Amino acid sequence: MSNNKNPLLPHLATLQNVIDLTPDVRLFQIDLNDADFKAKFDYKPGQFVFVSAFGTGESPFGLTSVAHRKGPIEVAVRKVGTVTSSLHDLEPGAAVGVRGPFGNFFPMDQFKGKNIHIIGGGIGFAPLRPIILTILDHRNEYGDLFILNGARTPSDLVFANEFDTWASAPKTRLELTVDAKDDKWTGRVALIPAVVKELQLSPANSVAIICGPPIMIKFTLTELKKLGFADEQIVTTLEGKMKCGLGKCARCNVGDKYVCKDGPVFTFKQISGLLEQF
Amino acid sequence: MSKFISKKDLNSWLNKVREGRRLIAPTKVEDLVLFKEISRVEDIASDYVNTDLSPKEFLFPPTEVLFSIEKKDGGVDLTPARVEKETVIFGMRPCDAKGIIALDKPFLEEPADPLYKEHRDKTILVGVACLKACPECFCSSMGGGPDDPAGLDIMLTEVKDGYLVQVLTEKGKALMPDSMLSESREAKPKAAEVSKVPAEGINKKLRQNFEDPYWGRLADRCIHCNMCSYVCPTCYCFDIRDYPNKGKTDRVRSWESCQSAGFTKIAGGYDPRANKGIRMRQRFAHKLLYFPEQFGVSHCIGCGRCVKSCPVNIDIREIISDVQKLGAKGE
Amino acid sequence: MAVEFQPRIVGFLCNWCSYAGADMAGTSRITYPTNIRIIRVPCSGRVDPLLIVKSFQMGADGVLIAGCHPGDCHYTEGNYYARRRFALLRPFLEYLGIESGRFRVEWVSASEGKKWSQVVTSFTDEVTKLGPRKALVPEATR
Amino acid sequence: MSETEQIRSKAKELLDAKKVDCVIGYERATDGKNARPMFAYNVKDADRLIFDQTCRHNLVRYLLNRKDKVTGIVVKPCDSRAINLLINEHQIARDKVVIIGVVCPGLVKTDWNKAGDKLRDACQLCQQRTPVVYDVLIGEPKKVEPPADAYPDVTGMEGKSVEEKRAFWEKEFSRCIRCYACRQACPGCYCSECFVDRLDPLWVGIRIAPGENEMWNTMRAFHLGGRCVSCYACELVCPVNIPLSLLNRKLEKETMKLFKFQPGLDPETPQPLATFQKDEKLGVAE
Repeated sequence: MSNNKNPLLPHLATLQNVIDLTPDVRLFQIDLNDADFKAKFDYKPGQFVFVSAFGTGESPFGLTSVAHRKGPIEVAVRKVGTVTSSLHDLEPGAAVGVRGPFGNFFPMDQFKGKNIHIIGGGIGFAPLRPIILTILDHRNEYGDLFILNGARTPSDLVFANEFDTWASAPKTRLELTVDAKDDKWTGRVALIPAVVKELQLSPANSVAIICGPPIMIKFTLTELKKLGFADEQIVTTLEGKMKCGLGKCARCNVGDKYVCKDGPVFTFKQISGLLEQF
Repeated sequence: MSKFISKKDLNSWLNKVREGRRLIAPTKVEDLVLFKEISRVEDIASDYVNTDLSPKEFLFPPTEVLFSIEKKDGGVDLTPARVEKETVIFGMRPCDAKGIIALDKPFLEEPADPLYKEHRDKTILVGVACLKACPECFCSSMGGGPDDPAGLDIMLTEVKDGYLVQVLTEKGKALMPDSMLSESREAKPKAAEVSKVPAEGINKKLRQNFEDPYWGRLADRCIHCNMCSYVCPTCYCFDIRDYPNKGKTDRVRSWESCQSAGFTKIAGGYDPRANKGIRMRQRFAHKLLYFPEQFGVSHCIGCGRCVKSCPVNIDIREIISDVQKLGAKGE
Repeated sequence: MAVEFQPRIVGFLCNWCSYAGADMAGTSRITYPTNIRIIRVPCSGRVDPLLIVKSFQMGADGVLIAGCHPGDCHYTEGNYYARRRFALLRPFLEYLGIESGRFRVEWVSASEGKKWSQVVTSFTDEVTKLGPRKALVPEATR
Repeated sequence: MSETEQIRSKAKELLDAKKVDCVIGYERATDGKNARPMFAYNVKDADRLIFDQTCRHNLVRYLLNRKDKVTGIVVKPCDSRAINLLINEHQIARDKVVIIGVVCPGLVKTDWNKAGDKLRDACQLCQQRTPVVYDVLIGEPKKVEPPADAYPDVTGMEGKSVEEKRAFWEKEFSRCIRCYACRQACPGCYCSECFVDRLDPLWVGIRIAPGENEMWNTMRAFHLGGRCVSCYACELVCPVNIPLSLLNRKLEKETMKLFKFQPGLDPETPQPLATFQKDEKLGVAE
């Protein structure tokens, strides 16, 4: 049933696999049922989809996979509300709905040749993973890759199973930090802004991409500014309550811009120019 | 020379139109005048200036099933909802037609909302010009007028024992062919005298005074119910959830208002518009700034319903003139 | 032969007394009508009026609440609050057009299996006499 | 000196002496006939304060947003009972409120752009023309003889058959558009998350339809059982004129019958549903 006509009608898909990333975050690998829609389904890092848990509703989730790897669509879902809880109850093989892809995307071509700093907090790290995968798959087109992944506790660090591949990749540095350690943790225990300050990240020919809880973005932003990062060098992806994803239902507006259509990716130059603070 | 139809012919026309269609018209409910489905033409109210609620609910209902979800042999089947019957909305005022033009913008702009489109295609709008204005309406300041037929399929203007008729669209002609109408030399009566509001360039002034403490002070009074958005003919915010319905599941869309707490709360609990003043500003910024700049037409049509029903008299006319005066400080 | 009306009854039973009483009825082979769907709650004081009104709204023909006799409450005062709450709720439901015969509160201790069966039997008869309750089936559209 | 002048001078005095952060009162609405709430932050604002028989809002609700500031407030007798309710429920502190009580002349039936002169039915039945709590009283205390039956409308409703009651409420609730103005106007409705907004458990749901409307209206009223001070704020704001006081006052009548308690008379007595007597006979499971 092609439904390019009906923007609110989801495309049917099947839950191929469910991987537990943390006690309350699950990675859902989704396979679109409709063959030609699946073939046409192209998306870029930073874009998002609405995933339907039939019987409860639908919610927007940042895509955490990359299209060029031709695998299933991947979204990381933290169990926090009714739709996410219903999704967490699903077993592989269950039917779900997908709408999208929506929104703009990280300007990967503008990142080319630059040193990339990825700073993600908690589940906020998930929409940044596609940038890492794109860089690792086209390693020589980009400068140094610095990845800072923070979380409340060690077991809350997402994509832990990929840390080794990232850390051993060429010109790539992986730093992890937690707010509170458990008995097995030997790494860094500090808030993300403090780590950014401690590591004295250099703004030269660099871009910093932040995503996480608003409080973390706020303080990381000040640290990056102190290190000399200009507003247009700092990029983030905003979160908003959304219902359509098409820039029409006026639900996710920040001032006169829509997070779902003019975003979710914004540079901080754009954000400070917005009529309404986020 | 204009067309004319007598009251008697109009009533028999309405009875004929009612067969196989839904006839919606203003009728007295308690001491309100509401648009309701009419079973007897005599129930149609005539001594009203405008209805308490707008006809929006017949194109964008308070609650509607978008599609139903049926789990069948391992898979899932989605059946979009359809609009079966044609509807005739009779007795609308020109401002409500302007409201529907504004409502068309978000819903019919590509990619269009097919359910709204079906409602719209299957609805015939029959308006009656205003010979008397409400004390709180100001349509002529917002791009409309008491006798402006824009958006209507048929426009009636009451004269002695009948109506002057303007058939404006094919849909109107199909329902009211010229053969039914007689000629009349009756002069068109003077349209109602509508109060003015200084809405010119309000979007620029609003942009300049976005951070003014005016909004915080205004929000003191507001109790943040959903009434202004629900009585407004052009507000279109909605919420979507699934509901079990006899074995199947319905995806339901219902009205929602930007004034209720939690309207913009996101997962994890952060709410960018938890502050009452910011929520208040959002309503009037969307009405007078964002929507006009995105869709090129005013989102407030000056019907005055929010002015009339607001429990604490948050009056958009007063706000427009206040914000215009605020402009002095800006650039 | 018209299908004889079988009322759907929802029962909220306090875990320490009435639920045990119903168990007692079962173990001593005392039968009672199966129209009642039993929901176990920690205490009759836990029964939120929302639960009762929601049951009626979703089509229940009768709602029964059973708890410990005043003074026996495992939590000392749960049934005292419940007694006041339902004393106020009953006339209110009647005022809204839900016959008071459809809403009953009983104190049934863990040893009163017999009384439990009588309560359910008499309540089922009473609700059967009152007939099906025309619940407001949630219409999708107005 | 008229009530308006007395209120203005009292407000100016309080504002001048910086005793209050602001005075909440009434000013003329934009239809030139009715009153609307107003916040006077300085002496100049205080000149817009008025008081007449169209001052229908219960302003006590606004105190809930100003718990940390000292606020002056104009209250009618029914509103003043709401202050006792909120103090009893530890929502506001008595020392944070300077109460300008007004002996009430009774309110007139008003509507947008219309201010009649016929006393509202509620005010004809009113048994309390003098505020129950105040720091300053405007007007002479007035004693009112309680009418024989203080609840004629409720008694009338009780007399109806089950089918008639069922049909009546079904018709009334089906008009509800769930704008929640009744909740937002009520001084007793201040839950951080209302049961109607809960998604888990889904008590009501977002559908604006008869079934959900009945659930909403029934439970909103019951949550005020033994608490509602009969200020009629909910009924006054309903855009589709649902007779909400007919619901609330049934609970008020039952509360008086069962527990001999009228909400809002003093801030100490615990509300009926928040307390109990061990051996009281209430006709439940007897």
